[in-house]
Amino acid sequence: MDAITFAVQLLNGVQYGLVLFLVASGLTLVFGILGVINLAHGAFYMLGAYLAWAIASYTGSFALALVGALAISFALGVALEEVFVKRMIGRDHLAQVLLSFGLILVIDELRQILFGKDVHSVAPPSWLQGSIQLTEVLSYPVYRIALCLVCLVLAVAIFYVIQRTRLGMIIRAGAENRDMTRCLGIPFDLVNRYVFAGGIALAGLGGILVAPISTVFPGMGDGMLILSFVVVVLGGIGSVTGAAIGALLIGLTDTFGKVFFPQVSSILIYVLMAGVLLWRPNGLLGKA
Amino acid sequence: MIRSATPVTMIAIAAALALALALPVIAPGYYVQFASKAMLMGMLALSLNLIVGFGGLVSLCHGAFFGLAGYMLGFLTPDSGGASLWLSLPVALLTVAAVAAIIGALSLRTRGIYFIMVTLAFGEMLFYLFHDTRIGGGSDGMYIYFKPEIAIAGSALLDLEKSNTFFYVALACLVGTALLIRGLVRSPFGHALVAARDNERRALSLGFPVFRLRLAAFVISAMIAGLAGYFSAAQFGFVAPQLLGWHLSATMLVMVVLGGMSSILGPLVGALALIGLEEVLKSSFEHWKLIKGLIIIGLVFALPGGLQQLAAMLQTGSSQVPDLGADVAEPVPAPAGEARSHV
Amino acid sequence: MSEILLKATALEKRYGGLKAVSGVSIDVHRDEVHAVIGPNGAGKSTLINLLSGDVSVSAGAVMLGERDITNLAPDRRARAGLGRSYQKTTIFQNSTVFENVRLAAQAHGGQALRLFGSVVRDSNVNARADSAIAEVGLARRASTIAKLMSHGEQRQLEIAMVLATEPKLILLDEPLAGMGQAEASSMIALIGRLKFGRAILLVEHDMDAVFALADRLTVMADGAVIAAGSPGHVRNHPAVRSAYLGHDHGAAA
Amino acid sequence: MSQSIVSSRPLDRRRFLMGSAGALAAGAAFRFPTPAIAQPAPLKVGFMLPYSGTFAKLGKFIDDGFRLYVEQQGGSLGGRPIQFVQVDDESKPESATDNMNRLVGREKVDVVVGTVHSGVAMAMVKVARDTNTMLIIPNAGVNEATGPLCAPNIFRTSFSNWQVCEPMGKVMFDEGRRNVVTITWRYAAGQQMVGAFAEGFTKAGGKVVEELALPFPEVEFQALITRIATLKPDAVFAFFAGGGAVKFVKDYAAAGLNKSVPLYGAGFLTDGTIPAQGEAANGIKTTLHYADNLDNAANKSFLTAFKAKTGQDGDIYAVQGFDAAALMAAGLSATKGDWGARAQVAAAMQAAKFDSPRGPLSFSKANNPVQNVYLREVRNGRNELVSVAGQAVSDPARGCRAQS
Repeated sequence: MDAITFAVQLLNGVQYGLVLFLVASGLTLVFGILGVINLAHGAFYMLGAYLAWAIASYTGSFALALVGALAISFALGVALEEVFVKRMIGRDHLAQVLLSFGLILVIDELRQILFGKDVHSVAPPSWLQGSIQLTEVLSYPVYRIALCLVCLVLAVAIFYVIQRTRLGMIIRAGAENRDMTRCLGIPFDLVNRYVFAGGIALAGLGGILVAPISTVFPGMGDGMLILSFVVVVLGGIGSVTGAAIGALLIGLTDTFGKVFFPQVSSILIYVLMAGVLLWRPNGLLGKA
Repeated sequence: MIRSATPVTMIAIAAALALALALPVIAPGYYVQFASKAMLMGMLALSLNLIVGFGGLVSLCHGAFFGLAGYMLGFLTPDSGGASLWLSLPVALLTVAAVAAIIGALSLRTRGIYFIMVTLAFGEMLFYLFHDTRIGGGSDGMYIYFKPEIAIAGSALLDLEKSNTFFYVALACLVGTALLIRGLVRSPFGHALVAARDNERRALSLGFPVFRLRLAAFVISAMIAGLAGYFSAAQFGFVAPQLLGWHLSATMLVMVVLGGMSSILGPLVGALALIGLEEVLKSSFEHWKLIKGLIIIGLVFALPGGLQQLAAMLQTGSSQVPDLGADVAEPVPAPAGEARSHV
Repeated sequence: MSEILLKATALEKRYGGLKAVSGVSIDVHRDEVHAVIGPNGAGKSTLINLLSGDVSVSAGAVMLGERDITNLAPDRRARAGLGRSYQKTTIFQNSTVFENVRLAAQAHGGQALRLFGSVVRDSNVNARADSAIAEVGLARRASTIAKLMSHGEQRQLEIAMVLATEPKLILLDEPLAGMGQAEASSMIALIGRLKFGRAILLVEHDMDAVFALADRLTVMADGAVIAAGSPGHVRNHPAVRSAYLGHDHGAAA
Repeated sequence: MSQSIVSSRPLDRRRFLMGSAGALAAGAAFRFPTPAIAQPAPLKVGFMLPYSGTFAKLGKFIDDGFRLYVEQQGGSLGGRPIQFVQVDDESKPESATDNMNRLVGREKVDVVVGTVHSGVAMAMVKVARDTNTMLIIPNAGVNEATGPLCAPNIFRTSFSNWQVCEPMGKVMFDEGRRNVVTITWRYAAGQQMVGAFAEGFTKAGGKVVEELALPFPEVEFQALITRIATLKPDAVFAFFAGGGAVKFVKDYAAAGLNKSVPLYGAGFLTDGTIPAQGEAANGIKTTLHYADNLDNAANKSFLTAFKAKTGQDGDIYAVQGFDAAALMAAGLSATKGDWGARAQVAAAMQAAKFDSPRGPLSFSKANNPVQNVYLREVRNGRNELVSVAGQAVSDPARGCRAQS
């Protein structure tokens, strides 16, 4: 493998990892702050992609699809928090598993009623449709590069919010000690609501951004859910930095695994996970 | 801990057993096959409840053990005829036990939500192992053209190809499973397992080896799931990676909660109720999964004690909502009594 | 002097850069109550957790009799003969007194984890449970559900559970916490009886109880031992007075 | 489409008897009532097709094609009225045996028509063999169904995976391609198609440089496309279907490879997917047993009738459903509607020859179609006929022991 192909494969891996991070960060935040396990996370990823497709094919504008699908995802998150999740805080994990499993079935079936079950593709905005010539035979799609940049910017934004803002301070304090935060007079219910909705929005955003380079299809959420779980387990529950490390590790393992060990590529990430668990049962950056 | 069965329960069990024994005589063939399938799912729910209900460990990789045993039968079935049950069943179960021991040893190092996520990930690992590699036919699955043969000294003892015979074998397995779990729960082992669920730290400080205890329960439970998977594969003659996926594991959890986790037979009732409900919904509604999803959500909020709670509510008219209570207990329970602040 | 049942040397526990316990050495003899006192945050509970194995040590060694138990998990220490009670009562609330104690007796039997056979019919276990219940004076309450009893009785039950595991050494973490006057005095009497044939390490805030029970005393502050010796010696130790008066007036009350 | 079992009410026995009595009373008393006068019992056809999931559209078109033929015959085949029962197989192999048992055991259908997904079809073949139920496969190309698992009661009106790909080997060699990379999903259909192509291609003298594969139905192709760019082959032979085909063709073009390394494939790469693929599909050459602009009378009248019935443009899936009904008609006509005479029915079906919309169609000893395979190229948004890649291609039916 020559240097340029290696670089391109590296880029492929990083790009995949960045998308994983985007989705998994939502999952890890919701768990870290609300203490709620959300198996329906992948379903919201899938829903984001379908919403983007529906809006894009109705309006013809990717920008509108992005904004619209994101807003709907967020609103859905707020509504679900109000109706269901609020009652879940403090309930045992089994109840949370069952609730989110029920939600998966409901969301999947509603999607089928609203959008059908066909496979669709979404066109990227026209100014991102070209490719950049890399070698004499290989070009790299501009949209993929743009996607990398957008994910990077979002990652930085997430870190900034958590590390530097008052909201982030409350979020960190809440993850550290829920009772204490409540005592300090912080509107915890409000924080919960927006963190949950934000988590859902991140999953939806992942689906929206991936729609132009992937296809939009019914089962797309399932694979993403499992990968996000592995990312969170690897990185440590509640740790956004851990999720970033985990996501990049998996993106690179998967990409290079496909090239070097095509037969077992999808097992490799689980081997990686098992190895990390042997070493650190609570993930790379998880609290002991 | 475990309540003794009331006379009413005993009568109900006896009646259900009598009905089951008579079923092949009174019901058409399709329903006998359907009942066999339902009983195998019931075994699965019973096995899962050993670790969820009595062990307090929410596992999302039980489907993988179910599927793995089925695949083992597939591997052991020759092209020309059925595999010998005496050989293939122990091999399948021991394989499941070995895999469960490894997965359990890794996952039981974690607690609570981590345990759920890790078991989910390991279950999916097995799913992808069969889905993405060519062993076992990859995503196409694998066909088992002959049912296992039960023979002694070369002469066939039971012919599993006959659906009535298969039904009785499945029934025997189910009854055996129920008795086994009843025995386990009442044994010193079962008491220690429940103690570890209720208060892990106390159980440790009394000297119970909680890790080994849970690992043993995990492996036993996985082997029962494997037994169900073995016969399920034999019944359908086909195994696919989807059998190992977490959707099956989650459905099993629904059965357990629906039936009620506090009793030995509750999950069996839950399994039969859910499968029967699905059969009815499937043939009546286009979007039956929507209804199934809503039922599950309703179960979580309105009936966390399952059908048992419903029965109790009908009897007493109360509607107190207990929690599912099958979580890994906090290491330290709330202080007892009216502890005064100390001088 | 009688046999040393527990000997801890230079125990240390670090959390990150913070030393919760450092350089603590302590021993307990047979037939003795050795009390550990000190202001809140002195590291007494951490010490007990280090001895019982609930918390792993960063440095130092713990010997139970002749056996090095430094790296054993809590359950193995328990089987080696170390029993403990917790600051907050940890019993199985929905079980009866007898069931609670039987469970503890079972843990110490030869067949603690037998897969088959009913627990209910194991006569050896039942007999040991009965005698532990009798020893703490709960015989009349044997079939009462634990959560229905008074706080004091629950603490007695917890001690019965510890006894049923037939420990050589008992760690008691604030056994009098939350008790009224009458309950406290009967608990003090109970602890006084328990030490014979065993050894007891007691962490307690109630100074009257400590001085009534302790054969020897160790005083901790800021994670370290500041004084040790007989009650009389400790009572007049200047470092002890300053530690209590300087840090925490209330605790010495 | 409903997932439920929808069954039109069967003529019950009581009404049937009254009808016969009425005919007697109406002045035909001196003639013996013959089966031709009494309304014959309807033949129960069980559709086990994907009415939901990725292949839902394919299932619907097969269903419509079949019904179109039956309607053209006035609602009956060989004099027997036809009654339909539907089961949605959801393209899930794990529920296939269950669904098949439901049709055979509970609904007691006379014949099962299905399905699209090869894994599901395999399970159906198994039950059909065990219960000796007549099965007509209107799509799934899995070689085994008319290979090692062939049986007198199992027919196929579509293709075998081998059949549609093997001719492509010679075509590509004749176009000057010598070193080729193949890419597909790692599952039976993909391996059989790529294997058949490799067989034809190496026989012609070409060399397969590398066989790339990824798990079904994964669609993250980027790493493998980069790999192709590194290998720089003369051409690529690909098999994907549905959403995967759309994405692969688009990614391939986005990477700029379509300009330097021409893409060939099995027909499914561009069948029914061109609207979603858009410009990226232009110039892709594929082989299949059908092309959008086949110029024969049967095809023209079929497309017109299908459009009139459903309002949609017919395709190969509709043709396969249509031919499944035609095949049954051939069997029933030979016995004057007596489905019970199974040996004669099967013999007549195997001997059937008719002008299908896809061209001349007959059947091999293994009950697989013998048909032309066409080379097509994507132009003007459709798969246009280039040439006949193989005349009357017959699957070798390897491992089939039922061949007499």
